[in-house]
Amino acid sequence: GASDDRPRLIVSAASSLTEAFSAYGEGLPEDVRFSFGGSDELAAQIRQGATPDVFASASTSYPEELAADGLVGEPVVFAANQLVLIVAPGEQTTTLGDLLLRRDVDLVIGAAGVPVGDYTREVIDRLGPQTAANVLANVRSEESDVKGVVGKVAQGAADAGFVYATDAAAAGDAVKTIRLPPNLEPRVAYSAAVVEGAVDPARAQAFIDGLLEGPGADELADAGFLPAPAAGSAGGG
Amino acid sequence: MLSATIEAQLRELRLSLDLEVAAGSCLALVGPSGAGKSSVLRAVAGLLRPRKGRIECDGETWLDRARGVELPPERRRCGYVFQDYALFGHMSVWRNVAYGLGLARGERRAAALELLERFGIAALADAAPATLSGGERQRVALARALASRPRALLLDEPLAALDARTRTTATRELAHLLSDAGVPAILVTHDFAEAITLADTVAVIEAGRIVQRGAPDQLAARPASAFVAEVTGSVVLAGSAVAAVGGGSEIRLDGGGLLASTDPAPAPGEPPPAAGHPEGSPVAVSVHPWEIALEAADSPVHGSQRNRLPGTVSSVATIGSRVRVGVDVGQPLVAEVTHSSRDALGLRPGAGVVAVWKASATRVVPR
Amino acid sequence: MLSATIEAQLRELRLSLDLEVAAGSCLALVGPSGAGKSSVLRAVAGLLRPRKGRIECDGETWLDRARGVELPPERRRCGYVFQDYALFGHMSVWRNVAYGLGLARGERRAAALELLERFGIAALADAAPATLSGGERQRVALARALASRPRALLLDEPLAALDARTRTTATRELAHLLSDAGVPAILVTHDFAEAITLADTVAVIEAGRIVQRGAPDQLAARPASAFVAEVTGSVVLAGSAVAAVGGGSEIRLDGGGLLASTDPAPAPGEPPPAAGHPEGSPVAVSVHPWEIALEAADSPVHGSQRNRLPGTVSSVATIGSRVRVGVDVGQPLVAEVTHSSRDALGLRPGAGVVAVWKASATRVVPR
Amino acid sequence: MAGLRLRWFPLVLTGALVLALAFLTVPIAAIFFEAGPRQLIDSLGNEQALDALRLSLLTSSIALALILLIGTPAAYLLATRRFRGRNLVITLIELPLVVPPAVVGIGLLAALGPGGLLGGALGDLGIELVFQTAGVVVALTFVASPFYLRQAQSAFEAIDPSWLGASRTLGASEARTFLRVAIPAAMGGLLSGTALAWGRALGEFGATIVFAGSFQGITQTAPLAILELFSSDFDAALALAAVLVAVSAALLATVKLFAPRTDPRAGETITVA
Amino acid sequence: MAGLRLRWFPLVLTGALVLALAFLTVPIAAIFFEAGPRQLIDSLGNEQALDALRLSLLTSSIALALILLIGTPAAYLLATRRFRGRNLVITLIELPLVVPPAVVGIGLLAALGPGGLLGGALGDLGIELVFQTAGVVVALTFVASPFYLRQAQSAFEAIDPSWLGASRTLGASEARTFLRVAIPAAMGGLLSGTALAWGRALGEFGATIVFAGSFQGITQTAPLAILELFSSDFDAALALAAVLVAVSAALLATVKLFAPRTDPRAGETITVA
Ligand SMILES: Nc1ncnc2c1ncn2[C@@H]1O[C@H](COP(=O)(O)OP(=O)(O)OP(=O)(O)O)[C@@H](O)[C@H]1O
Ligand SMILES: Nc1ncnc2c1ncn2[C@@H]1O[C@H](COP(=O)(O)OP(=O)(O)OP(=O)(O)O)[C@@H](O)[C@H]1O
Ligand SMILES: [Mg+2]
Ligand SMILES: [Mg+2]
Repeated sequence: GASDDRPRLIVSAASSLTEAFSAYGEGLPEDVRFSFGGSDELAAQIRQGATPDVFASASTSYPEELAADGLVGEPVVFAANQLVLIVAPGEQTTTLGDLLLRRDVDLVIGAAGVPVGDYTREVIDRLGPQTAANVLANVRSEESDVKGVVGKVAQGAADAGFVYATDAAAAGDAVKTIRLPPNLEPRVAYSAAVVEGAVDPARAQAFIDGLLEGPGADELADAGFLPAPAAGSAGGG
Repeated sequence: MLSATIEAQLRELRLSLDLEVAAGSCLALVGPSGAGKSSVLRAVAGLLRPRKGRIECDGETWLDRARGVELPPERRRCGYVFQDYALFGHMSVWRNVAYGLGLARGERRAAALELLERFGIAALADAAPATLSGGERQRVALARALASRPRALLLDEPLAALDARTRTTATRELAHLLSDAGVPAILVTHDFAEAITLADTVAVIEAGRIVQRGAPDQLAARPASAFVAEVTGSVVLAGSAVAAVGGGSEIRLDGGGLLASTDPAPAPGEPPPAAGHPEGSPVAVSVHPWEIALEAADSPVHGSQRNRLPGTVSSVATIGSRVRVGVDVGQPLVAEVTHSSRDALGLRPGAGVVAVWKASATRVVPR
Repeated sequence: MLSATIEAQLRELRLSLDLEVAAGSCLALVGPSGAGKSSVLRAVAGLLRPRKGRIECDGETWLDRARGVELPPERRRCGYVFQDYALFGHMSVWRNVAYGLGLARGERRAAALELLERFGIAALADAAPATLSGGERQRVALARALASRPRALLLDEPLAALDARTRTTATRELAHLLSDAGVPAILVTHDFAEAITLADTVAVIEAGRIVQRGAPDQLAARPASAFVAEVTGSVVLAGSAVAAVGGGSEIRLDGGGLLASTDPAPAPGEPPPAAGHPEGSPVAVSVHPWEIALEAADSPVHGSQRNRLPGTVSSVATIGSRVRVGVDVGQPLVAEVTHSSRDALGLRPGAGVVAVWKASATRVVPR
Repeated sequence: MAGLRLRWFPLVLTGALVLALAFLTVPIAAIFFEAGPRQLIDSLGNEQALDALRLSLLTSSIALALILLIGTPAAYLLATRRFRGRNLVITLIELPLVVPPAVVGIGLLAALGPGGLLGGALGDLGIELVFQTAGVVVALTFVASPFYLRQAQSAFEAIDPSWLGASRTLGASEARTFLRVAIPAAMGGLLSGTALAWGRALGEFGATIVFAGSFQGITQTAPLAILELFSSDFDAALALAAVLVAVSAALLATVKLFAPRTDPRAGETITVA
Repeated sequence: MAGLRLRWFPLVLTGALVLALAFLTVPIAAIFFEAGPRQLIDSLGNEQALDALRLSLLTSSIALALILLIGTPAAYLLATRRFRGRNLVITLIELPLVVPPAVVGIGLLAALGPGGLLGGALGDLGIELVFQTAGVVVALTFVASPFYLRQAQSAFEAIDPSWLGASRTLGASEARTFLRVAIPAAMGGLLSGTALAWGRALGEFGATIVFAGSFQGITQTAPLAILELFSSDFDAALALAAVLVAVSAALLATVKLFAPRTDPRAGETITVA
């Protein structure tokens, strides 16, 4: 909405959180402003001196690195997600195995360093060296965030791509989702932290608390996020 | 022999004329700015496509819109000298001249130099056009136009860009050149004196039409319109004419004054008589400045000079052997007198004089 | 009274001159292209900053580089007519004229219309400059320059952009205007005839310097250089001079032929004698075309006409009462003769003639 | 035969133009084709799209105002004065035209960011740009100004110098000459520079995202919103793109209408050469 | 007093120029300042950066070749012929200048992508663009060509028409006139258009990422690599940005050197008005 007199809260959040956070923000008394982007990009902005109030990442590594450098406070893991394969709605092949074995599949993944790209590489590594090489040979583009991957597939430019389950759901009919078998699935954990220099750290902390329990948690669940695994034990690429 | 019939619509201007120039002779097109002079040249050269028309040169048809014939400019090969010379600024002088030569690489420079030699500017062969003076540029443009042995010469105000000093020499050289070239030539100018010097025939063109053509003397002696009279340097006065009793006509000048002419008043028909002009049809009177004598304001009437207009001297200019005196007689007028009459009459601006000339030197033309 | 001493370096050209014009009189600057004529006007108007100099008008100092005085153009208020008139294309005619009027909104149009009325172009008040003819534009430019009651008038070739037909009328009008204005005026032109008609004094400027100044008659009678002679319309021939036995000089022409003059040969000193030129110092000989008579090739020597050069007629042009005949005597030359001698001699291109004139009509000038 | 020899060159020219035109218009047409009127109208209900459009119009207008205010006199100086180093200045002003927008963003961070060269000084003055609407304005101004400066300079250079001289001798100071003669006379070029700069500002993406981030309602301009909507709501993205193109095109077209006719060869249709 | 009254306007002009210049150069200078010589040299050892630079040079060269080949005759036609709809054509050609690059990418996908308007036809011909180096070339050509077309058209328009007429009457066909007179005479403008277009192509990001994707060695051009390195290795990004700016600047400067002097007022230093 347009600017108003409510206190303002600025949140940098991973692209995959767009729908859930937007809905959460609507219901809050503050005037919440979001910047959605690749977690790596948002982290780099903070390194460059940007001071949003909250940083929410699709991995736990960026907040931890920033915390180590004193740029953000103690990170809190607040949600988990699943990685899935999406294909264009017209695609005939609908099982993971068939798709990954085909040679003529145009595959799009996230770039290395971007959380979704790192998770994707984790999955591919678990396929064994032979298949992994095959799959990597099919990669046509390494996108700088999840939106790029979804967009390419939804547009029919690519045949398939690895994204989060929540993004696949948000894209609706534009893509078809193929779930990964549990043994391949990476542990996708989201963590958030209050940024040093936040205008009102208490309000920022309250926003993060709401993600763990309350309206934020509800919106996350509605969007298909899984509850956070036991605090502190989350890893990630 | 070049003959052309051209009809074209140039924005507001309707160009419609025909002309004929024999090989070795030169036709001058004289007329005011915007009359369509350059357009005629462009049509002949093939740079402008007339709506209708026929152009023939030496028996070859260049254009015949009715039959769908239209040779492109490169196959007409007119030697065209543009008003600003249009030398290619990115080429040296010799390359400009060699541009139209269809020779092998090795021979081009030699051929170009030979031509430049003829024009006395071989030393400038490697200069850039931008560094040349106006007169030098004109010579390069002529050399270039002649290089490819043109079938006709088209010269668009070739002397206009020169300063008065260079112009005299250049005019003389151009006259030589035209008589040597032996091809039909059309010269555009808005200076009648230039036309006299260079051309055999002058065509006066006004608003896209030729209003009179003939030898320069003819035009000066018998202008067909006020415009032609003015172009040839005559004094032109506006008035209205009625037939005189003993033949000839009487003209009442617009600013006052009565003149007599041996010319008849314009035939009652065109322009329509009486009606709007109860006192006669509107005409212009033209007289050569050198036909006009000046007398002291109080001198008695004498001799055969029937036209006498009193007036005030507005300017006195001595040009060589002649003195040009501007006189305001209601309308402005110029008389050309001798040094001795200037001194005898004590002509100074403000002096009162009477301008005097013969009825037989008075031309009546429509206006 | 306007007086100026100007020294400026304009790229390659070094401008260095001084001039003085009384109120109500007009100084003509005549000279070839690039001589620095426009630059003088611009320096006076304040549009160009001379390296050194002093400009005063009516006792007010406009420029004094030594004392650090420099009035900006807007406080000098010269009425400047630019060569191409420089009418503001985005304003109507009346707004152009009103531009210099420091009046309140409501009065501007009325004041501009009044001025336009004086120039007979009130009907054009709302026209865009681009739609005007050359002559109309010139009048608007004059009206605009006069609108702000200028302290001096600067006219840069005000007639050059006009076609020959309009020019005659415009020249006459301009002459009137200059005498009415009552302020010092400087007129730039490269046409000597124009200078004669409009100016009291002519200064011939060449390569940034004034080479001669004086009344037009003086310049024509006693040119200080070959260039001035050529500008005034004289025939100029190149040769080298030695002192003659009985006074005066003898000139050997470059193309062959010997002439006599009552003028002395240039003083031995400048240019340095003998050395490079054992046969005399290089000079130019000038003679007015109307001093040259033509005789049949075989006519006997007679009378006092000591200079006789045989040659071939190259062109014959009848201009009004005179006939201009081009003759090739090794160098080109023009004689002005009467209709009757043309007919008597049967002058045609190619005919052999002898050009004849007096030693006393022969000027010797350095070249 | 002759007919054949004569016709191939005009055909080559026409072919080239048709090819160029098709190549440049089909992708833009495709956007409208795919967007469809329904989505266009729907997208006007999407709050994010509306916010972005509003912000784009606001920031680009401010940027344009700054550019006109500073750029016009700067361009006039470049056009009318000759000084040592003038060519260097012109090259420096043109340089941003060829610098990748993302690099511009990095440069702006390095110069004006909190850790940048001037960041400290700006911070002391209480000026914050990064992540602020003001930062968007800075980014837009940076990428758009060279477009205006170039056009304005050549428009001023095209003025007959004697017009300026005439104005001075008629009693106008240099400032009045600038306002009353130079600007109106150069209006066509100034307007077309304005349109180009505005269009460029409306389309700016890379510098903005790097320097100002992408905060809805604060720094998320229309191009940023398009890229964000691209995956989640492709139809909305397409519609927003179509609206943006239409606005840009309208700007260009309006300016073409207002610009005075200066084409010297207008109306000539029958020249052969 | 008088001195004061006279001096404020030049001061305003100078102030505006200094402000504009500082604003436009400081961010670019900051990149070099921050990058430092060490990182610059290191970055030349970074394989991803080198690949990206190589690909950028290759694709931009091909795009430029296409632009020159098609654009030159197209611009000549626009400059020398008057026809109905000419103004529309010119506006359509200028339009891509103001369309956001990401939108261009969407448009290219919608037009030439596998599911796009012409995608089927291209597929039948075996032409694949998306994710291919060829697609990068298409994107670069699209965004860069308007820059060249604009400049080329005005360069051709500036040629005195009588030069072209003179060439024809001297026996040259229209094609020869184009090659021997029009192109050399317009060389200055053509070169400057080339430099601008090349610079724009080197900096292109949005259309490339959307239409062709980003894959090292195939579609990842330098600007794409910069944005990717931006988050992972800021120093490398900075260094690559610096190299890219240097290359663009060198292009501009080279062209300035080669371009013939056509400034009619060059060397005039003493005009007051
Ligand atoms: N190719 C063209 N198409 C349409 N109109 C044209 C063309 N060329 C010239 N005109 C118009 O035709 C008219 C005559 O122009 P032209 O150049 O022939 O005049 P001119 O007699 O040579 O004048 P000037 O003495 O000024 O050179 C002008 O109004 C001009 O604008
Ligand atoms: N402001 C200036 N700075 C430097 N050089 C100049 C300036 N103005 C003119 N010049 C140069 O000074 C010389 C004289 O120019 P000027 O315009 O005064 O000549 P002119 O006598 O008026 O010639 P024309 O008859 O062609 O108008 C030319 O070489 C010109 O290039
Ligand atoms: Mg003409
Ligand atoms: Mg001049």
